[in-house]
Amino acid sequence: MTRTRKLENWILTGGSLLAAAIWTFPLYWAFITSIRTEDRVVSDGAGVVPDEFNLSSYVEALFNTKLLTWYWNSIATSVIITLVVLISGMMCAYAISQMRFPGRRLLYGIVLASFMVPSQALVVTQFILMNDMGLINTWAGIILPQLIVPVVIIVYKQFFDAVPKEMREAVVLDGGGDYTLLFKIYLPLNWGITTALAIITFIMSWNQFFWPFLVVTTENMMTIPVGITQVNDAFGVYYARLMSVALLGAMPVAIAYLIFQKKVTEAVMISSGVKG
Amino acid sequence: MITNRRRDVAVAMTLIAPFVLTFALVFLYPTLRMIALSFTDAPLIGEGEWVGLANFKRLLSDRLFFTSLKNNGYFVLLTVVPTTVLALAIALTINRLKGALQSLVLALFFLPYILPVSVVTEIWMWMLDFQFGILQPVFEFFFGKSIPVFKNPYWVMPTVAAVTIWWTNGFNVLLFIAGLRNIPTDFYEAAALDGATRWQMFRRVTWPLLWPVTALVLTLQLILQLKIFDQVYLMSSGGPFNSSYVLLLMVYREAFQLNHGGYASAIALILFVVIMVVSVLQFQLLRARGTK
Amino acid sequence: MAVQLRNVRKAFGTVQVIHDVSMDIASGEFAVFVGPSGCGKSTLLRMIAGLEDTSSGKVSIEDVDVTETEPAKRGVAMVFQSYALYPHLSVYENMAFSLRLRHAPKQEIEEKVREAAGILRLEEQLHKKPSQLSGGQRQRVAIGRAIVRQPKVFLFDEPLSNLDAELRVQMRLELARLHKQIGATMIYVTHDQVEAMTLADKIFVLKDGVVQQTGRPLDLYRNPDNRFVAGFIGSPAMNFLTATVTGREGDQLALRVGDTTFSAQTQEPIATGTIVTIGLRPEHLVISETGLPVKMEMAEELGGLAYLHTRRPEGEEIVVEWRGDEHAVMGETLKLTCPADKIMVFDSEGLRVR
Amino acid sequence: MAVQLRNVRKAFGTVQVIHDVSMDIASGEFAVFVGPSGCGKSTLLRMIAGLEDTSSGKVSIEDVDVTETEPAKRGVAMVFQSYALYPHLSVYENMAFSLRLRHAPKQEIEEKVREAAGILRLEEQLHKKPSQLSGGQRQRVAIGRAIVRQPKVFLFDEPLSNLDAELRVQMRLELARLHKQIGATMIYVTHDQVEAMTLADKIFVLKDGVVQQTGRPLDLYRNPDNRFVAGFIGSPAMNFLTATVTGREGDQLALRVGDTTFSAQTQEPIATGTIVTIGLRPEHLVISETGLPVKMEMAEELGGLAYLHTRRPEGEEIVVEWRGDEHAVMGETLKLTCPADKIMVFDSEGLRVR
Amino acid sequence: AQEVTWWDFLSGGDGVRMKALIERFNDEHPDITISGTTLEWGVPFYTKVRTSVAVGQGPDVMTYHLSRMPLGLEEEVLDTISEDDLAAAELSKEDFFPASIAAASDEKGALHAVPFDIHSIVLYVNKSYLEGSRFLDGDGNLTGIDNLEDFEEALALAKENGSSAPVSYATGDDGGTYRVFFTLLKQLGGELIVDGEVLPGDNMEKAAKAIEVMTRWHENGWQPEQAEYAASVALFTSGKSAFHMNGVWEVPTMVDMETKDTLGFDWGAVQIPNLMGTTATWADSHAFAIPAGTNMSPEKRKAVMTVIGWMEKNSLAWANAGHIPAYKPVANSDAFKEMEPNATYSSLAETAAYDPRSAIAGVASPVYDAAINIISPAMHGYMDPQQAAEQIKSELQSKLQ
Ligand SMILES: Nc1ncnc2c1ncn2[C@@H]1O[C@H](COP(=O)(O)OP(=O)(O)OP(=O)(O)O)[C@@H](O)[C@H]1O
Ligand SMILES: Nc1ncnc2c1ncn2[C@@H]1O[C@H](COP(=O)(O)OP(=O)(O)OP(=O)(O)O)[C@@H](O)[C@H]1O
Ligand SMILES: [Mg+2]
Ligand SMILES: [Mg+2]
Repeated sequence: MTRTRKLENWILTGGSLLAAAIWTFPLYWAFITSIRTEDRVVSDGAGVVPDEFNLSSYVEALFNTKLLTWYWNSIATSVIITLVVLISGMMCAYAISQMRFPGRRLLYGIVLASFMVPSQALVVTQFILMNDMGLINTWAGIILPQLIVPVVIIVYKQFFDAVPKEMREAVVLDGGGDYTLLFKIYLPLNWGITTALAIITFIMSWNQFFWPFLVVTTENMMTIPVGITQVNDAFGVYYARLMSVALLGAMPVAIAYLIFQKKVTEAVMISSGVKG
Repeated sequence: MITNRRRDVAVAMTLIAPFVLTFALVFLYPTLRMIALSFTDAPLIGEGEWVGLANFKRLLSDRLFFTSLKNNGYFVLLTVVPTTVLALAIALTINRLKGALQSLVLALFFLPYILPVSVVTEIWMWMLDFQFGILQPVFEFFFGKSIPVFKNPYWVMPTVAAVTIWWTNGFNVLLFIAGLRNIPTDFYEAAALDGATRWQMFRRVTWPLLWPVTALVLTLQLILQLKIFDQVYLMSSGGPFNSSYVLLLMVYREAFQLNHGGYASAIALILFVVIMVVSVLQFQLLRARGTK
Repeated sequence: MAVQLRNVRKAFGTVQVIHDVSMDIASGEFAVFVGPSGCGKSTLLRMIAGLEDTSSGKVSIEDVDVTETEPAKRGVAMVFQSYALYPHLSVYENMAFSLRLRHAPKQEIEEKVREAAGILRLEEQLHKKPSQLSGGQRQRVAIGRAIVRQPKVFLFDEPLSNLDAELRVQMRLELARLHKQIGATMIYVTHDQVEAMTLADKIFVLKDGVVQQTGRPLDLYRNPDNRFVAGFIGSPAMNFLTATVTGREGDQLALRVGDTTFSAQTQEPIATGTIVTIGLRPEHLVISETGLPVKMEMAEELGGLAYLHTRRPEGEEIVVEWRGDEHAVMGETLKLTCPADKIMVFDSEGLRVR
Repeated sequence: MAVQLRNVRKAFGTVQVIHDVSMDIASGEFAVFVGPSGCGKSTLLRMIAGLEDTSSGKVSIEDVDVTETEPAKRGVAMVFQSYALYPHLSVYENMAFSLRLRHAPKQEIEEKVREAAGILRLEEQLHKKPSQLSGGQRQRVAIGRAIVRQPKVFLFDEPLSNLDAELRVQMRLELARLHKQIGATMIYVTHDQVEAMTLADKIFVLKDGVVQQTGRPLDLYRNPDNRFVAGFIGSPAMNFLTATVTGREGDQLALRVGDTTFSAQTQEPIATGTIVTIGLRPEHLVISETGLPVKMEMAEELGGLAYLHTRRPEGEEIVVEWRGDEHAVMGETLKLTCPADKIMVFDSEGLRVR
Repeated sequence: AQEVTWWDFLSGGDGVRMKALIERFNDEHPDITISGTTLEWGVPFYTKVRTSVAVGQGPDVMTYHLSRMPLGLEEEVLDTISEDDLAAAELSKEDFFPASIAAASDEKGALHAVPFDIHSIVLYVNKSYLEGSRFLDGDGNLTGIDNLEDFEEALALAKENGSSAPVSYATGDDGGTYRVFFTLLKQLGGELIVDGEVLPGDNMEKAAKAIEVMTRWHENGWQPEQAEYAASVALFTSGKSAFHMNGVWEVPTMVDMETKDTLGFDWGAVQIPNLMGTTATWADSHAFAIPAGTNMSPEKRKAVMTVIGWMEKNSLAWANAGHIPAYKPVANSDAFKEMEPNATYSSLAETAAYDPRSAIAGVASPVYDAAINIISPAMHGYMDPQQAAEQIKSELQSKLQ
């Protein structure tokens, strides 16, 4: 390698590290703010170098708000959404991909079209519907409208399509039916894509703001993203507390991401169809 | 295959039932109801009178509606192409890094994407706070004075756009990286043997081969950014003097603050149609360019 | 009869793929369907398995009409070209799969799998996943999966085509041994005539959904019924030249190709002046002082043996087998002759003139 | 010398992949690098192209040291195994690519592309996209892209390995013709020894990053320097047996394999009692009344020719070429002999004892 | 046991004290449990109330601003509170200041909320900037601010003494801007709405004048630019402001910091001085209300009223948060009269200026929207005061139809 190319590499590496550092600076700053006392936060000369390590605002956030309840709501609804979306999506995709029944093309057409339909535009009537069903302020109310994730069906279908026909025929020759095929063969064969879709669906529903914000009115039913905006339970100056609530809210998924980074990266790529 | 056709269809029905039923309940029915509601003067909850096209006529004279429509367009302009270009640039840089360093840099750029929107807005409102925001000295350096970005009609949309880009850009970076990884190194080696410069490699090899991914990113972004609500609601609530009002915010206000279910549905219907039309159009357009 | 087809036809939509095929495969026989790609071999096999409906005709297995029977109930087992191993299951579970579906007792499953593994020398691999196996081992697992079901008929659809050349030879050997060992009826599909020749008790040569000829391997090589079979069987393929009948002397038919005269041994009467096609196998061509002039183009070297690719001035390519030391180089002209009893004559329809 | 390597080495990290390779390739020569997968052929080729740095040593092209020269300035053109055709460009644009980069005048581009297309018979395809072409046509476009650049040296990295067998033979012919026609220096990488034998003026046999032997194709077949080359060149591969030297009589070395005695023609002195390996090519083995006893396992039928797969009771497999009519059937015992001048002897290091 | 669902919008010092009260109540009443939810103050709170009441998902009891009563009545989100209800809480209308009862009733005199407090804005002072000037008397109390000129002189002085924002209030916030504007308007003798007409007659000039004053403060660099609520407080507590105009509810913040010794300066809180000619200060009341359409059982309703009654009787603790209790027995008690700094500004009760009684006024109403959308931009220089006043008039007038 020539010297200029080496130098270039150094500049590139240094440059991208710097850019990444700048990119993540807001998170760093939020963290620094959160471990300061409120007075320190707004005093002159509170620079970017951490000079205090004070967890009082975290203690406040954890015990003076309903953060723990919101965690529970977020986890429960996200997990249920993920499970239901995956299972129903998988079943539907299997039928579209592997079976012949009247309306199959139409169904897939609808799935493809609903990919483009803005569900946010439906909030008003979805809200009315949830009210008619008495589901305001319930998990079911939070969950139901989030159950339509067409991309899950589209991706599953693509992957099921790619399973060799012989796999199916082998099972048929062995005397297995469609449920055997789906749950004993197609599903285990596509564990990778299932985890990928699960990760994406989970992140999506965990971060959902608009709908839970509408359908939940009581503090006890709020999810994390809604809870942290609805309640500024602090007085006077509350920046440190605000940042600690925000960081605590972001923590679970952020930690999960940092641990399963490769998997998440792959999941995004797969579910957007850029990589199969 | 020799099988029992009728039984097969029955099995298929049980398989599609969960999705189809949910779809009908929370998607199809609300859509139809939205259309029906848009011709009435119903409140959010309760019955209304049939008013024909009155809601739509009213829209035509509602200044806020046109402001919002314009702002939606402005926001799309501010986000879609910039985020695509930025993501591409970042992806190209990251793609040249190796091993652990690559994962690290990628992780840092992707991290904001997994944050809930409210966390993002809380952090940025603090970053940009007029009195204590860490970024105000930067504004002072460049513009000679601090700027209350959420209170200034010229700054508010670009700021919301910038925060949005910061938040969602990691996703696009990933797509571009996946796209770049799909380009065999052979192409670059062949081009190197042919004497291509860096720029020529990008212009003549990378860019055309990346076009499908670029089209995908543009389409996804367009659909996504037309649906802007969360960031605007949380950061500027549509102000100052409505200079960041957007359609979905208007839907929300009419339905949930002012109790105008019918009028809100009319606006939602317009938004619905706009997004469908724009995304289908763009899809066709981009595909056409791709195959050319 | 283990398998019997009677006037079987198959159409996909309006496209007739199998035309009125009847065949008999005896119990214990190793039957091979061979033919070019797309000729309908797989379709035929899949019809026997029940994976494809028959448009008309009758399929019987062990003298029971199974035309309308579900695949699982026909008592056939199939080994796919892609193996179709379940990648998420261990070798053991792959083999046990069909028994589990039938809720066979644990004891029985264990026994049968172990037995099959013994036959296929897979005892050591039972706990592994297919991805940890070599190509040949995977192939054996696929066969093992068939064996445990103790089917009346084994069906193979190009089971070796995914293997590399060396392994293919080895697996052929294994298949032949397996057939000897378990003595079951096997139907084997391939488009590789070497495989067919090597394995078959009986070959069915197919073309465009029609059986061209049936017989023992070397019979087909020596005594093909038509130009298609002659060209298909034998490697490298037979060279074909257009010739004019110039006369007959006893069983020696005189033929002219360009300016060169050949004589071929035939009994059937044929008029002087008829345009026929003659077939000359590369291994029967001799380079001599006189004969058909051709120009050397390239030698395909195998070491002790070379195939010389030559071309007539008229443009037809002729391949000549060469054994010996130095051969002609590119551009040189050679003269070719062939013994009369090795020349085959085909009429304008491609039918053999014997 | 068109291409000259002097003491070239290459390491990826700590792994030494190319060990001290020196080679000379004359102008206009068709040189082939052959060797098993992973032996470093591609790496060597890429070092000549400049796509890979050399860890040490010197690469010269037409007597100019290019070790530090950028790929584009070396005057070489490369045809990749994957073809690396730009899918978004038409055939014409693919071929014109390098000229456009150099901002060549339109006129010149047009001329050169048309000329190359003429040579490769691609005139009809110029407006098509690569995805609309057949495998062979794609291959030709890849070559066309090299031709328009009029390079000093053409580099090919397994250009035919993506094609099916039939097309491969045909494309080999085309390559040979092309080499004749444009007379340029070509370096060709393959792991297929038949391809190497067929195309090369000069073969370099590589193993683990070391050149094993260099020479004309048939020289390597007849006179391999070591066991590796002997086993690698020739198809089917040479049979190897362990033998004990039992004595010598003039240039006849007496050897014992099991209970059978062979005699081999060698000059070099070798002590009685030494354990050696002898190599017997399938085409040189003769079935006779006496000789090495082996059991018949399977015959690989080619029609006029069959390879008999046999096995010694000790377990070693021996392949015998058979030409003639009926051959032995499975299970029969055969006795094999071999003419003394065809037996090759290798010492314990695998080096040839001549 | 009855569970009473409780919503409030009380944050800051208010929130802490209310939580303490709720806890105390729960401790003292084994048969009733208050389960509280705190929602974001202002528009979000009232939006949620409106939506939840519409879908029958409202709380059993909630805090409500009396300024918003007409709007609340128009939205039909408030249940009436009968005499029987009051009796159940052991309260009667006579226990409250008549003005607040009037504010909590509809046109026909039916009660829709139980007043809890009166709160207004006050002027917080950082004395360190005024030391040695004529604005501090011998006891260190603020003095000598009798008109606008005096006040502006004090601001200039503070600026000179290094205060970066001599008078801080939430200039970028609807509430902060509105309260100061309304105070100034009232001090000018102006009215916002008279008989369904917005800024009639010379009220328009007065509004323009009020905005002009605020604009001048901005132009002279005396008030912070676009300060969010928290920032405006932080400016004062971190010692950057000499004066701070904010609600009494921030008193506990100062008290707490003073006790913890983190404030770093001497502070005081006084009634907003008479700057424009008339003594007047914006004021509002917190009250308890029961959402419409809850269909609660009599037992539940009794429990709810018990909660309200208890809260009233224990409102001395609430006064701790700086408010003046609306419940006379507490307001007139000695304990309250001695409470500091409340005593310093308790005189304002007489001069309190409530929002006009109109469906477009009150917290989270079009009037507040006008503050953030018109007044705040105007004082930051996006339009001139006259224009702004005109726009307020036209904007609000159209909402009234
Ligand atoms: N499901 C189908 N629908 C329509 N045509 C089909 C279908 N399956 C096969 N065919 C057609 O039937 C003909 C025979 O196909 P078949 O697969 O039996 O060929 P094959 O002899 O097995 O070829 P190969 O050697 O390539 O496997 C082909 O022309 C094929 O295109
Ligand atoms: N970029 C690289 N980094 C590390 N090792 C490499 C790299 N490229 C090649 N190698 C190693 O160098 C050795 C030679 O590789 P090379 O590609 O030259 O083999 P080859 O002879 O071309 O094999 P094949 O016939 O499979 O193409 C292999 O062991 C390979 O694993
Ligand atoms: Mg087939
Ligand atoms: Mg290679």
